[in-house]
Amino acid sequence: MIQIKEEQLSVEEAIKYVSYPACGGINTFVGTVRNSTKGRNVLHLEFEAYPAMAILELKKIAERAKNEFGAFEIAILHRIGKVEIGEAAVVIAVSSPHREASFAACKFAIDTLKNTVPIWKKEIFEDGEVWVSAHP
Amino acid sequence: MIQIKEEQLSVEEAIKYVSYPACGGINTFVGTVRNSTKGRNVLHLEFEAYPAMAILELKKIAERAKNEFGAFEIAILHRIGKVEIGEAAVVIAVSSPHREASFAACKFAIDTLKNTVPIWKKEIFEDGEVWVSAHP
Amino acid sequence: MELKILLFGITKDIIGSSPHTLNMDGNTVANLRRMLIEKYPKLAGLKSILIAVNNEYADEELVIKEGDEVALIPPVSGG
Amino acid sequence: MELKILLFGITKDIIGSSPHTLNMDGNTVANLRRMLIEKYPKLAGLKSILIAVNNEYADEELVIKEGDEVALIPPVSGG
Repeated sequence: MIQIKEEQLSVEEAIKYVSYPACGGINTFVGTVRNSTKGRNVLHLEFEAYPAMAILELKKIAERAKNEFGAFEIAILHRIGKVEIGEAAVVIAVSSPHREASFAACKFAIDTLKNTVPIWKKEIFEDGEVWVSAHP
Repeated sequence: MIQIKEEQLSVEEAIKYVSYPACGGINTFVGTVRNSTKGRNVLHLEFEAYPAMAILELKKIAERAKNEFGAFEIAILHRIGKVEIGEAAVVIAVSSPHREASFAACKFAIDTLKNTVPIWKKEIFEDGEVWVSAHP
Repeated sequence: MELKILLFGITKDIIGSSPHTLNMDGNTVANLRRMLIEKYPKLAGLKSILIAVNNEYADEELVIKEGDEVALIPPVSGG
Repeated sequence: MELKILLFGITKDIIGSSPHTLNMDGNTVANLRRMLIEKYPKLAGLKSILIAVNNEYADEELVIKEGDEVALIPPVSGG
């Protein structure tokens, strides 16, 4: 299950999707919006995606999670638009017969997502806004 | 939050408990009951605990997860009694300001739980039952 | 010393109902372990057997006192 | 060749609205990159800038053809 959407993300839904009677472990990562960055108060975030390409890159991650990291099933959900403090920006759930693979595949998925998937985060402060990681 | 209980476990509840505005990552592990072990069909599991000591050992894990692995908050829920195929036997949720710590602390918690916490699992088959890991 | 021992999992199957009452010779955890294995040889077939005193895993040299909560801990398998 | 380029995040702030239409000299990704940085020097200040052609990250040597979907990809920051 790969989704990019404006609505709130459901961990339960992701876990349900990856649950199979043959799987004994499900690892989940939820990336939430923090209230500060480098000591500055963040009001909220805004995420923009290049949807068609982002979906393709997410599918590549899902395939590699299964083929190289032993994931049995994987769900990756990413929020776009305005996301409030504390809300989930990303949810990843990975099932596997044994737990080690679920941890490794989930870690691979979030690390790779942050490097390759065309989604951009803007931090909104009281006195301005910044596209995260844009500048050296 | 440390709980050992007969009722179904809620991942949402665990995640909610560890969520803080200062935390950007929550890693969760759900251990579910598999339908087979070494090729034999499992009907269901039964978990028994030495409750007072199990709670103490779980508290030690929670402390180490915070002090040694950078967890900001941690929830560990373990089911006892009869647990059906596909249901969660254990739920661990760990929050941290940055995601690496949440993965490491969650992995430490489940690995250590399986080694030190006095809880026992009995697999019920069609033609018998076995206390898991009791014999070499 | 008369000791009440809490049994769990397979040790309950081997020894009987919990708590199990036992008249102990000597007073260390090592003494208790030796007595139990003599009386219930099947315990020796387990992958491991630890003894907890007052909710903590105990060393072999620990001296058990009247009123301590003593439990046999067969290999754990939670999670 | 007239090219329509999709812009996202900070590249939209620097260049303007998306898609951005551009008359391209040459036909490789490298040509396009050079043109854009000459015209919009602020792009050179970004940590990185990749070019995607038809939803795939493109090498510098790739030849862009009429009708290809071309996008500027500033440093991603999802998750």
